[in-house]
Amino acid sequence: MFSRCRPAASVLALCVLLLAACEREERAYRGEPVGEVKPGAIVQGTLYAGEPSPPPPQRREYEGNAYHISEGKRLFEWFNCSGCHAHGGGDIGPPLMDDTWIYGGELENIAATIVEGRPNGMPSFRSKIPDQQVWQLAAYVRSMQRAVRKDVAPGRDDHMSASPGEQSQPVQEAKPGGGTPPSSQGTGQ
Amino acid sequence: MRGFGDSRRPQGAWPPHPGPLPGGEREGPLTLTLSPGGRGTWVAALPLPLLTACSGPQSMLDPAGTQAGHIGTMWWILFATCAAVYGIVMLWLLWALARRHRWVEPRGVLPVEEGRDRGLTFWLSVWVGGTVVILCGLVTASYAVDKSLTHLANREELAVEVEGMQWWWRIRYPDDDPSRSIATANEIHLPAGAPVRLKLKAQDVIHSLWIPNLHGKMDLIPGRENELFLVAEREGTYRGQCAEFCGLQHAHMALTVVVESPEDFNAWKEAQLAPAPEPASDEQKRGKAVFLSSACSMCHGIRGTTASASVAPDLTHLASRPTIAAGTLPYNRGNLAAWIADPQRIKPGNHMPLVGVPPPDLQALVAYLDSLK
Amino acid sequence: MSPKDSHPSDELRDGPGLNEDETCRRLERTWGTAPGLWGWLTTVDHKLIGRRYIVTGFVFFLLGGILALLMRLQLAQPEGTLVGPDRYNQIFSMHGTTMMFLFAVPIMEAMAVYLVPLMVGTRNIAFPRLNAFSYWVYLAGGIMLYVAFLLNTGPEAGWFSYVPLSGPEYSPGKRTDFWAQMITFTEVAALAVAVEVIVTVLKMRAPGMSLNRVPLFVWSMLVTSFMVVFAMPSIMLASSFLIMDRLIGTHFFNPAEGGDPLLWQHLFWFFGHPEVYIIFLPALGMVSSIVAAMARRPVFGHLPMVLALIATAFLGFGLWVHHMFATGLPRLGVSYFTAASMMIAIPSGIQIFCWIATLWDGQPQWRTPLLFVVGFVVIFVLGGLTGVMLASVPFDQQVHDTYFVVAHFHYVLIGGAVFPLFGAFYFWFPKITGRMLSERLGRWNFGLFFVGFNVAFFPMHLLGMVGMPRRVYTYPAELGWAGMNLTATIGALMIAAGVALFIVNVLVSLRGGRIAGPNPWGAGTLEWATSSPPPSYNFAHIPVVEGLEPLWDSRGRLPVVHGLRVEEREVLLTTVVDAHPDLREPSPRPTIWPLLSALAITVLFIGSIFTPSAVVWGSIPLAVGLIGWFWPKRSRTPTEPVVES
Amino acid sequence: MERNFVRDVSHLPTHGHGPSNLTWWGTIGFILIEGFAFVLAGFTYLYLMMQFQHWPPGMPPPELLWGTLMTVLLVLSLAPNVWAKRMAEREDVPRSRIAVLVMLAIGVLTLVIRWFEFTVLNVLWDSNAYGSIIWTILGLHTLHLVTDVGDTAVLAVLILTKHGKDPRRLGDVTDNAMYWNFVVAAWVPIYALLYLLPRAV
Repeated sequence: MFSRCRPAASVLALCVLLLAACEREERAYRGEPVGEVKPGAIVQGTLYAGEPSPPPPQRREYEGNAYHISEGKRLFEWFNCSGCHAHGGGDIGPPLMDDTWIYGGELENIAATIVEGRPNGMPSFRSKIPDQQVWQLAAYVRSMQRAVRKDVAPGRDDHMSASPGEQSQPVQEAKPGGGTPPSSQGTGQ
Repeated sequence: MRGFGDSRRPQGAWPPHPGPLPGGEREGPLTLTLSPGGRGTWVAALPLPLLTACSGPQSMLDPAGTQAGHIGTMWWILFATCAAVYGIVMLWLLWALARRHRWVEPRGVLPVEEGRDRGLTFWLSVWVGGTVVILCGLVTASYAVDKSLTHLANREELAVEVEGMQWWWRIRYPDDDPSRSIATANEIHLPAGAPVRLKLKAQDVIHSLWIPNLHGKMDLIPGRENELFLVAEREGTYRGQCAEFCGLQHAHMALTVVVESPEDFNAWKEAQLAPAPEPASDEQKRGKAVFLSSACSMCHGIRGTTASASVAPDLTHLASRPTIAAGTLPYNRGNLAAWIADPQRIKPGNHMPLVGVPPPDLQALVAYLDSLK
Repeated sequence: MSPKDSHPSDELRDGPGLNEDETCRRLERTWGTAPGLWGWLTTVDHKLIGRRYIVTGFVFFLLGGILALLMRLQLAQPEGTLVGPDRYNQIFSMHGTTMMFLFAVPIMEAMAVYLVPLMVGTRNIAFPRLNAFSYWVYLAGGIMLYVAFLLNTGPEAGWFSYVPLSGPEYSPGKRTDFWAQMITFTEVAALAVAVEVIVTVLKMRAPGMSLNRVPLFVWSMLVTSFMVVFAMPSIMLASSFLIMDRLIGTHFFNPAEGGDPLLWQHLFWFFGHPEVYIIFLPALGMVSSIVAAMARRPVFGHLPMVLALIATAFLGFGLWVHHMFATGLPRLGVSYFTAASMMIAIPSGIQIFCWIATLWDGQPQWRTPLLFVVGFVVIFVLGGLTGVMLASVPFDQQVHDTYFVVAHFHYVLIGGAVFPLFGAFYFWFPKITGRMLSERLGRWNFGLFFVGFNVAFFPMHLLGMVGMPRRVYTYPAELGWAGMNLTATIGALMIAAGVALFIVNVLVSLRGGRIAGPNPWGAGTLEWATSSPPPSYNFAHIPVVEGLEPLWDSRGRLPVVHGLRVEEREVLLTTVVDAHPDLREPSPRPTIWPLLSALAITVLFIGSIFTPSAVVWGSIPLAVGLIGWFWPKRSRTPTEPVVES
Repeated sequence: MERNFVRDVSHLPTHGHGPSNLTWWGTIGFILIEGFAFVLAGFTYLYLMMQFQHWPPGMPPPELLWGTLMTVLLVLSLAPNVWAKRMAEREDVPRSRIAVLVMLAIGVLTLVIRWFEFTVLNVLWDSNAYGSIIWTILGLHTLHLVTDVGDTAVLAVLILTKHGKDPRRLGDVTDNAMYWNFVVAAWVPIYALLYLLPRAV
């Protein structure tokens, strides 16, 4: 049985979603670089931090925007990320769909991982991938682990044995800091 | 700085930095002229008055191939028939309105006279009969022309693979010997008089290849392979364009078709087979290094170098092509630099990102790319 | 059970036994809509809903027109910079979507909602509550689409939304989902009206109006409604497939998993081509009405006209592939569609012949409606002939998806549907409002529209042949298209001026137009037998029909039946073919439930864009709404129970 | 305009059965619409079938048990359904009440069987186009079952209370019976398409 306020709450949620529409639908194909990807400490996310700091602007700009995430999805194939991460399922590289993050699961962590590279195989793409595309890729990776809103997450793609699409999965928060290096991980070995 | 000075608009200082370039997204492409003569003459055609607009680099009324010729004939048949029918209807309408009518008092009603209506019924059956005869004629003509389009299909001499991408054309000349196949982009060279089969594919969305001077259009559909069979007869440079709406930059998805003598065609083909020339000057060498170490090589390939990506146009002989960005700009160094500096202003939404190459590197990069004849 | 066939003497009925003023007063009390907002929200009067439908449809016409102007301004010069590609794509998608789904079909059905019950001589449309529901759903769908558009979530893949471009991978975000749900809204509305019109025409005609005496406009709406019934399921299915592909990961259009992008095109055009006739056939009916009244004689060849309508409807379902000539389908199969597409010129030719013959034999009255009819013939015949050209596969391969096609279908749709519609506005405005539109402004309106239209669209034929594809947001200067594009833009501005003049005319005439009287044109069909505007009960007594043009046949002394109750809403049902009186059927009273159900279904549809579970929880309020709607209520006088349908 | 009374219609009845009712025509209208949607869905099924080399592609066809049971039940339900219609036309209120309750029970039973049917399709809607179309067709038919069961339930409440005295409720029973006939008629070709055809090719 559905509780009585469920529909009402859903209607309210719909209104909020409608207002989020502008942000979600913008096609910022020439977005001014909102923030350089800096080498920095691995942010472990608000769960670990004592005081939640305000999220950096690119979180909203990229994680809340369907176009950026879909561009990230395209680039994920173009740059052959699947070669190691196998559509996010993990192969040579660690899986990206689960909730375990070795180097932090926040957008900035993932962006830093792409730019800096990580030990045990993840190359550095510094100067190889322009900033905007790094953010797009990172936002897409976030959508793979279902950390972005459902209404911006991509649907299924037009390929073989496609996964049902990131938006069909329930939204969940990242649990950062798995701590297991990929070399000793069971998955994908 | 070849081709730089002949821009119609003031170009601003070279290198185009700092600050936004003139032109750009809000003002359209930077420059649309090209070096006089030679490549890409179609672009140089001046805006033509209405009556002479029928001939042109992208006009079905100016056929340069067998198929387009047949379709042109079909058009004139249709035009003549329909114009005659239209004339008859309009004359009759005029007569019906302007003739002396039966008198009727205000708000009165005319009685239907059996005899007059019987007369009209006779003419109605004549009218229907005439329509049927004309339509049968047109259906037959259309069918005959349609058959003639594939008349020489079994005498194929050349196969070209055309793949539509968002928003450019990948062109391949396959060969049994893989080392002799050619990959290029946004230009098709065809030997005049040779029956050619274009194999049409698409990876992303539906596109449609339309080179009106040579043939009608045919869609490129993901998951399918279509064919267009054509014989180009008249040497010249023609323009083709995507005709199926394919997203943000559907408007800037053109290609150049060069119909040339078989000798010229073979010469072009041999030239295309060669790997990219080694950079000669220091600047070019630096440009090559920039290319290989920057974002360019993530998408573009240049044969003979370590750049082997293939999601964007192959640049091995970039400088031999008449246009850049799928017909958006005529090829010249100035346009190339402007394009690399900020592709999203010239062709907003296309897949080439704003890389942000520093100005000195940009100049070297352009120098290198311009050497890829 | 004792059927309440005998009527107690205290029941009041219309007829010789009851004073005429008293009849009208009581009928008004029974059928009238309560004043104020509540009355406005609950009314089930087909005239009020029809008027509302017409005005809403016209507002969408204006919105679509503004979008068209934006496109024309952008294209007025090469490398225009008024809007960028993203905005332009949304604008042209919205223009097509608005004009097809929110203007053309609804306004044609709206005219039917208003006119058909009057023309067949009954008191209300069949299923008046469904009618109210249909309007609210349509309004909700239209508002949703425009709100989405203003929130940068307008459709971006064209009104045809070809996959894969509109699919999950290439149309990120919710833009296409809103488009697909808008389809659902408008289709639900259109299907509801279609059923109402069919049942009204088949069962509620005045006694004596056997099928061979049905006016041509009613025939055209009957045929159109049947086309709606068979065409719309196709697009509903297609848009459901699309939204499922996008939201729950089905693979209908994914070639890698056995789907096919061409499946979309088949389903879309199986709807999309009949859609053209759904828009165009009602216009033919309007032309017939106007021609008969203006030529002062019945339309020549009533039977061939009806057969032509039916033939057009049948053929209309057999041509969809001519939108797909360039997709590489097998050549031989495609040739069949060439023949079928050309054959549709035969019924169209018959109709054109019959109208011109009527004018030739009659005595044309040069009033504004006739001007629009003449404009219609001049423009539409040209559009029809380019349509014959497009049926030829080789020629179509050249001009398909170019401005030639843009010119063609604007000649067909504006010439074939909008010109008759404007003629119909001038023709029936006095019936709807009681006042005449100004003839002088009408001539200017026509002149600007006619000239502007040709200036705007004629050059596009040539533009297409010299290479300009459709749906481009800009074009290079070097191809020589600038002059013709500028001409087209000037023409578009003239059309806008013409339409603006029409609005001025309406506003001025609403206040100060000449009082029309019941039958200002001296026309012969039943809607002119009652006052202008008609009373809430349409006719004090249901007329009896003895010919095609009852008012002309009866010469001022209209035969009527009597014996319907005046204290209860009651309509007369007749047999399908001969229209013999059959039943006295109660007709529903005003109610809020259709509005509530429409709101519930709106929540369900919009909710399902964001979460599939909305289909489940959204169906609960909908079920409540429907149960409330259909729950039987006791009538005010308990002698006869009332069913609310 | 002057009027001329030519006929009195006050003796006409105020309700009828079948085609003289407006509701009957409305139901027919919606049956036409939905029936055509089924036809098009069927064509889609065949169209997609032509895209595949094997059908079903690499998985066994849906298991026969529940689908066959559904077919048998639906076909057998025609008997009480026709009986319900007759009783309503005879204006036999007590028997009509029983008939409506029987039809409601059958309707609920079909929903239970349908639940099990979904569990033995051997494919998911997002596996491939084959899965998509059979889930959609089955879902479309389930939608009709649910609608009809809901409709029958409301009708049962009406006919068992004081509203049942109204002859118009009996007209509703007739129309409801007609709609159930349609639901059954739609199922038989669907069964052939979903269960038998994959085994035949």
